[in-house]
Amino acid sequence: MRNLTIAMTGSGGTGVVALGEMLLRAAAGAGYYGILRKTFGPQIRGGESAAVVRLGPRPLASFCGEIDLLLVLDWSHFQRFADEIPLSASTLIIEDVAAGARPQQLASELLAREQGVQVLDFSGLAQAQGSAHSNIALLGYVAAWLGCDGEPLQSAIDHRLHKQGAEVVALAHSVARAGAELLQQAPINLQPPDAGAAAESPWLATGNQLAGLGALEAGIRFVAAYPITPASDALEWMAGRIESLGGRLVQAEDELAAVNMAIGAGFGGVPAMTATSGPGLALMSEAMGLAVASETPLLVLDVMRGGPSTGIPTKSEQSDFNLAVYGLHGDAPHVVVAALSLADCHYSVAWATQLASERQTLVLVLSDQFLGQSMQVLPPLPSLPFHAELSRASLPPPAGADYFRYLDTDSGISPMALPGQPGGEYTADGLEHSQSAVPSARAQDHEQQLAKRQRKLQSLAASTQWGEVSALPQARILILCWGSLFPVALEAQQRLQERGTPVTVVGVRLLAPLPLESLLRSMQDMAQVLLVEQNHQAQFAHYLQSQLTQAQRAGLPELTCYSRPGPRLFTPQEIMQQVEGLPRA
Amino acid sequence: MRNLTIAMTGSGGTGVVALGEMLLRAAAGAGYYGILRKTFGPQIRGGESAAVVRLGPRPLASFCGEIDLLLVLDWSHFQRFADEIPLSASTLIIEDVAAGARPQQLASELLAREQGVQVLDFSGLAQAQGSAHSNIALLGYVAAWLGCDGEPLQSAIDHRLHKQGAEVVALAHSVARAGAELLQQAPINLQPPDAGAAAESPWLATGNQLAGLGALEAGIRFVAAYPITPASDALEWMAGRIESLGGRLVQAEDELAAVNMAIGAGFGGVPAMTATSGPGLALMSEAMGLAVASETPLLVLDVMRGGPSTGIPTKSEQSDFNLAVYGLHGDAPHVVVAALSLADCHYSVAWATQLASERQTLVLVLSDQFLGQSMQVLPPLPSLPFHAELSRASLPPPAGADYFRYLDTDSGISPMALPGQPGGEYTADGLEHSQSAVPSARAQDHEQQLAKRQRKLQSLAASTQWGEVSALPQARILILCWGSLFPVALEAQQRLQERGTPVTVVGVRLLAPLPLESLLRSMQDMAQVLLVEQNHQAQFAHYLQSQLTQAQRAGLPELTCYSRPGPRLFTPQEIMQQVEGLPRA
Amino acid sequence: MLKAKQYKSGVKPIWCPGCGHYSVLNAITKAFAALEQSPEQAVLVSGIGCSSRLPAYLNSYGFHGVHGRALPLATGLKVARPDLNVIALGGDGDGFSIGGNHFLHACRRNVDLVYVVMDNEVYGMTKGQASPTTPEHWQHSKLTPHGPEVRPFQPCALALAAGAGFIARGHSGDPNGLAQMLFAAVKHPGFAFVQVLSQCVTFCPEQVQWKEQVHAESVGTDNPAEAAHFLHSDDGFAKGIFYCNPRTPWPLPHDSQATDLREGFRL
Amino acid sequence: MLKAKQYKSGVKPIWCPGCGHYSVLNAITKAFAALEQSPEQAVLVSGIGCSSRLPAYLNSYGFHGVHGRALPLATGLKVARPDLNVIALGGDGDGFSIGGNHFLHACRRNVDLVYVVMDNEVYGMTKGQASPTTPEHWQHSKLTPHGPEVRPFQPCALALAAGAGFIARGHSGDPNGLAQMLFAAVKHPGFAFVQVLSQCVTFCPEQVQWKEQVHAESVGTDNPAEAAHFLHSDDGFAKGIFYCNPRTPWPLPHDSQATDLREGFRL
Ligand SMILES: Cc1ncc(C[n+]2csc(CCOP(=O)(O)OP(=O)(O)O)c2C)c(N)n1
Ligand SMILES: Cc1ncc(C[n+]2csc(CCOP(=O)(O)OP(=O)(O)O)c2C)c(N)n1
Ligand code: SF4
Ligand code: SF4
Ligand SMILES: [Mg+2]
Ligand SMILES: [Mg+2]
Repeated sequence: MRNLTIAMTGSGGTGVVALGEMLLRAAAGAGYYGILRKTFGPQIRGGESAAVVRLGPRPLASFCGEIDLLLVLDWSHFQRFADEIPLSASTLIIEDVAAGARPQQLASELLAREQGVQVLDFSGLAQAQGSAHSNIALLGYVAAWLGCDGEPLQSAIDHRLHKQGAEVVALAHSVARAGAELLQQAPINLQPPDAGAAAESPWLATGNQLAGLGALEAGIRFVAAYPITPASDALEWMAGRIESLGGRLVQAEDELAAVNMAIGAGFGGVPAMTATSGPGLALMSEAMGLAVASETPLLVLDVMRGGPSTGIPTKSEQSDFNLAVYGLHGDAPHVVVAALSLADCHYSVAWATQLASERQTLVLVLSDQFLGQSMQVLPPLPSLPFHAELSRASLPPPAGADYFRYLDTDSGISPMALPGQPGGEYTADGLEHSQSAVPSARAQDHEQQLAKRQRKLQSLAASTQWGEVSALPQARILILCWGSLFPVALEAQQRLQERGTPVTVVGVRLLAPLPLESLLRSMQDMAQVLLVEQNHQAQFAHYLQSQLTQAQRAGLPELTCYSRPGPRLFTPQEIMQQVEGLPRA
Repeated sequence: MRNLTIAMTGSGGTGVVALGEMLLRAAAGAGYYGILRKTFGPQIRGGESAAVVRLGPRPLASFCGEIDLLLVLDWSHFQRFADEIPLSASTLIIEDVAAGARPQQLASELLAREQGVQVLDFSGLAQAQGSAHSNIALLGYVAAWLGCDGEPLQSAIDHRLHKQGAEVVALAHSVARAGAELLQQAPINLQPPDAGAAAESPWLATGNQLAGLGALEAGIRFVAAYPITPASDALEWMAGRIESLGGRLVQAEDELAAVNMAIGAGFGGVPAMTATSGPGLALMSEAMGLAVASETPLLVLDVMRGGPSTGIPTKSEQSDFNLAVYGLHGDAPHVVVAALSLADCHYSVAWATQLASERQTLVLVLSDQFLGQSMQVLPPLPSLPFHAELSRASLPPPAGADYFRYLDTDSGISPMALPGQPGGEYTADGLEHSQSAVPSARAQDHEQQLAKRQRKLQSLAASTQWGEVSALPQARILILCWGSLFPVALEAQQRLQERGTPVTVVGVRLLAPLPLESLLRSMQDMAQVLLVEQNHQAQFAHYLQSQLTQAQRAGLPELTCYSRPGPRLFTPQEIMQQVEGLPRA
Repeated sequence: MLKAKQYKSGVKPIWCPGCGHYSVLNAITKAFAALEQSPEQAVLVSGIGCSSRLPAYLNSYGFHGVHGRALPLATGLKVARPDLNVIALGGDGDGFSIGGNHFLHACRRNVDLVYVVMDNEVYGMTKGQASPTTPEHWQHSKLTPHGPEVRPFQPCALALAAGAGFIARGHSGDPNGLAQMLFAAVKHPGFAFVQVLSQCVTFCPEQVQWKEQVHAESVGTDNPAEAAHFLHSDDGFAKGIFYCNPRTPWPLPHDSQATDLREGFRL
Repeated sequence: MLKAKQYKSGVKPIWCPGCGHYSVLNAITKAFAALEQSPEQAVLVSGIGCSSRLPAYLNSYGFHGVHGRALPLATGLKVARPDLNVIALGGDGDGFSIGGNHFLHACRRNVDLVYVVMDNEVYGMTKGQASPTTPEHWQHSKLTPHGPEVRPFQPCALALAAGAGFIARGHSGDPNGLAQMLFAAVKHPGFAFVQVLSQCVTFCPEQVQWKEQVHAESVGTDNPAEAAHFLHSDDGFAKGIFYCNPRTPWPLPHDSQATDLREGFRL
């Protein structure tokens, strides 16, 4: 059950990110599970970059705080990643001879460490074959150590380089082989992680891709969006596929256009979405209110990054919670869902796609840069039972002259006619309206429609999809989290159990309407509840408190909140530390 | 101490709104205080309209639920105002002969009522003089009853009609006189309200105008905005005056431009603002985050209307609270202030103007259609000690090469250089940055700047301007409200006291950061706290709860929340009813 | 086959008596009758403004969206549902002020839509502020007491520079002519822009004079340079189809085989 | 008097080696030297994009705003602080896609600003998506695998139709010529638009060919119809000041006596 984390740093052109990707793929081919994170400086090209790969015998959905092995192709700018690649005394460091001067602050520390620094001539190996790619030599070397330098490594290289032609590929193979051979002379003083029996044909995917998959599989056939980091690659993945399903993706002139286009398509009965990040989401606020008021299905995926304003575009944070839950004008109830892992991007987005159609309203899905852009080896995902069209089709057809688009039904859901359907003609409206869709400023109509729009979401709070519970029988401590912290909390749970502290972990998928009963149930027998989230203001924690009555709150165990912003990823260790620091834990 | 409420209805062209305005002005000239509300249908011209005037011997800042006198020039569409003009058995009705058929639903009820319906020939009176303006005849009639048909009425007519030339004015005078004379033959079976000794030279103003006054007096010298109901008239008032102060107003192409223009001016050191309503505020969300992150002073006035989406543009509601407090992406602390009365539009906006400059951030002021567009007779407002430039000037000047724009000071406020100042050159940025304003993605810089931006607002929670407290010694019930419900709650307080139920009323002016200590202090000795607000989701009530720790909450009296949406105005009566319905009250 | 009147919904317009928008409504119903349009296959999409209230007065489907966004709403609908006849409409404020960017990009993108702007050179709905087409020295708004002091927008010239393939101007005083123009616009493949001079009698009573000022022009051309020349010397009162140069509407069809969405994830 | 280099801030640009934006930076410093610009009196205002990072590299005041809003930010600043030399700048995505509406209205409003668009026909910062000026069949973005299939924007023609009084095009391969153009743009009273062809070597390496394609033109005219004619037959690679027709910049001065703000409230 040994996992291991390998970090790679270099500056632009040294190809550490390519190294990370090929390494993960090769390892996966040899039965490893794993996860890869890439991190860049602000430069588009030529700047610093790093990759972190974690490998082990079971699916890995998070990173831990430890770096076991650091591979250095270039030391310059290493300090920029100091926060993200925390070295410890036991980190083994392997550097290329050409890596340049070690960073000042590190130099003395490095000499005094338990594990030394191993200097090897990867660039020389590459050069000897006429290649400038020391990263490939290093790849071969590490792959050999992992035992995946045969077919798995070859096909990882092929996959990455085949577009550059047979010669490039052949050269890479031979440079990699040279690297692999080096292992015999210069063994790595560290036991490789355990390889497992990976699934029949494991998948390699990013959360953004899986979000795209969830959307398309659940029936999204129209996408309009404006590029923004870190949402663009979800869009790019869909762009290459949606037309084969008979759908269309439009690159809009801005986010205002994108979201309104999606609303237009949704009105036409075609399940539609947009994807964006914080600044774009802010721009969509007005139109999201239109989807709510006009009761038009709309799916919005927000891949969160550091805020406020332009903030830290390439790093992860959970700080758009407030905007997502509260950021519309007027009383505008809508649904907010958070993806709980890379794989859950698939599930959450597919569910959300169905919900938008079924409830005829705005459904927002929160993902983040970590989920969206990390790449994971995972067992093939099951097909899901979520379908936007099906749920739409189950609505009663309009009944001719008596058709009331905004009929005040018990469920709050009214029959929605689609253009082309004779007898259903109506004008959707963001103005307050009567049941028959005629604009109205009357108190009675306003109150009726407000109540109806709220009511149609309430039953959702009881849906079984509300969240994930990982319960341990003796647990008296609950770790409550949402979104991408869930896998981190799960790992903390496992480690705590190893230390004899059983905790239960709940990851909330449905943020609004809040599944209060389920949450109260999960809290009721606990001595302590620890809320963790990745933002500065403890946004979810405040929201949770806002939803509790005085009586409910009085009946609860003590709530402790541990919240801090990005860009540093959350680690299981810091959650464990919080658990261990709880008053009576 | 008798107040009296007079409602007037007609359809377009009958001039009820003009009637209301002239009546209020004439009454003010005779020593009355009063308040006027106008209400329209969706038509721009020719539709239904109504005006409600309340008069009495003391300043009146709210309406009550009772209509004492209904003046009808035209019955058609009366039903559209049924919610807003609730007739009771004791309402006296006076109608013009030409008012047309009484509404079906009302007809039988009207006949069976205590007070009859008095039918008079105002149109005939006007026609006899060759005028089509029955409203002027009615004006003279009512003015005579109020005892203001002499000079006060004449100057009210002059004020309204002088632009139309001497002939029109003269005719109006004589039609009004004929109306006044009618009173002798047809007295009004109702005692007029008491007139008081109004202030030396009372003011007649709308809340929007007073907001404009507060802004300009506190130093706003740049306005950029896009027209929207019900904010436009605040802008129009300023447009006619700002240039005489050396400032400028720009009508922007949209709200995105407007808010960014204001940020540009604020960066230049010129106190700047924009004004809008819900849909426009939603569009400003992204740029408001820029003001927060770049620490640029920005004042945004939101005159709230019914939501969500286009909603009910001409009616009042307090439903933009969530958007105002939470509607930015990322962790984006800012200030939110709510005006507590028409007069307080002056105070709150002036204070907010200073705060924006002093704290170098976004300050949002919430007003609403009721405050903004009602017109009140009030004692002249004092000059206020709030000045945007002064507070800006008190900052230390930049210190040459060592100048750090975003210096992490104790107060959280950093010295802000202005373009033109040598040695202060820096680039303001919405990207996260170091103290020296260089973009940075480092955790350390992010945490430092997030904390600093939060810290610089915290001390505000203790400011004496946080709210208004109207305490009664024996009160064991607290009515807690914000914004335009404060005057209504004050009237409820007065009436409850008359009935032997003393209550204390707190109106919260500073919504964010929430003045929690002051609020807890005001709640501590109470048996019951009633929160009232005008929206569907009880937005403020949830927010308050979100800000309380478990311990604070446990120590509090029971909180009951009474929240309902517009468009109906809140009345003292309904608040009283809630108070009387409280569990142990 | 329906008569023009049968395309009305029965909802009473909120417009002021004499407002030009009534004629536009009539012209649309006439064009629909001529097109033998089935009501359920047409969708009228608008923003916010007096003009933007129009969809509710028709018997078709409609979407009364938010201010300035009629075109993206219509674009999304048409791309997703190419079987529908989608007509976007609104006012000069909606289309050229807050909606200006979408106007440019819709002209360029060339989706098969008709876009009707009822240009009254003013914001009617919000009580008479200047719009982008308001004359430079019009001083009747308190918001701009000296007038906008900015040159009015040239919607047709801009549409041409932005790439629109059909550009026309009508007048509400001539609903029959306008109906014919709308007929042609609907038939035109790709984006068709129709500016309609539609008076606001309440805030710009001087616009009743327009009926004396408009003059029909038969300048229809498919040459952009000619059209540009004409539109740059235009007095703003020419009536007619100025430019008509059809190209294949967007989105273009692509051959694409069925894909296994999950394929690429397998090692 | 400062030398060109002395206008740099010392912050190291994040740009890729070979990016055209370096030359634009140099051209600005050269123009500043020629203008004897005091650094504290100039403000560079930008949106978001590789190009929009430029202000931080200069020794002047700067504002790196949000995506697409450089022009309103600059407009507010200039109207409030007419004493400053305000230069707005950014990329083709920032200026013509999300910022398109502000571009139109800035041309029309004619505030005394310079607006420099570093046009590389791509979104550099977000890794190579199509922008409004991207060629119709450029298929190098995964977001538009068949290419945008939409005709590229004509920024100069649009600026003219929108009412800009100064319209020029430069090339990053000619920083001296560009510096002269910028000098003239700053001197021009009112809004001055300068499109700069500035290659993105990373996502459009083909743009290094631009240096062979550009050709200087001396078409400077103050006649809009002539300019329109030229710009409608332009191949996109002409270099020069195409149109220069100064008019009084906005806001116009008005006589206004001091007012008692409180006056109107008294009965
Ligand atoms: C986001 C937003 N901003 C402003 C408004 C206010 N508003 C409503 S209609 C309108 C202008 C309408 O003018 P136009 O489009 O010319 O239509 P007209 O009324 O003249 O027919 C404005 C500014 C709004 N509803 N939403
Ligand atoms: C509201 C918003 N939407 C999208 C983005 C993402 N974004 C950043 S820069 C950019 C495009 C930049 O392209 P361009 O202006 O041409 O500049 P270049 O990088 O090519 O110099 C985009 C789409 C953003 N930052 N904000
Ligand atoms: S205000 Fe003008 S545009 Fe609006 S309905 Fe009246 S006349 Fe028509
Ligand atoms: S990505 Fe392109 S535009 Fe951006 S810095 Fe690199 S070369 Fe320049
Ligand atoms: Mg208009
Ligand atoms: Mg670009």
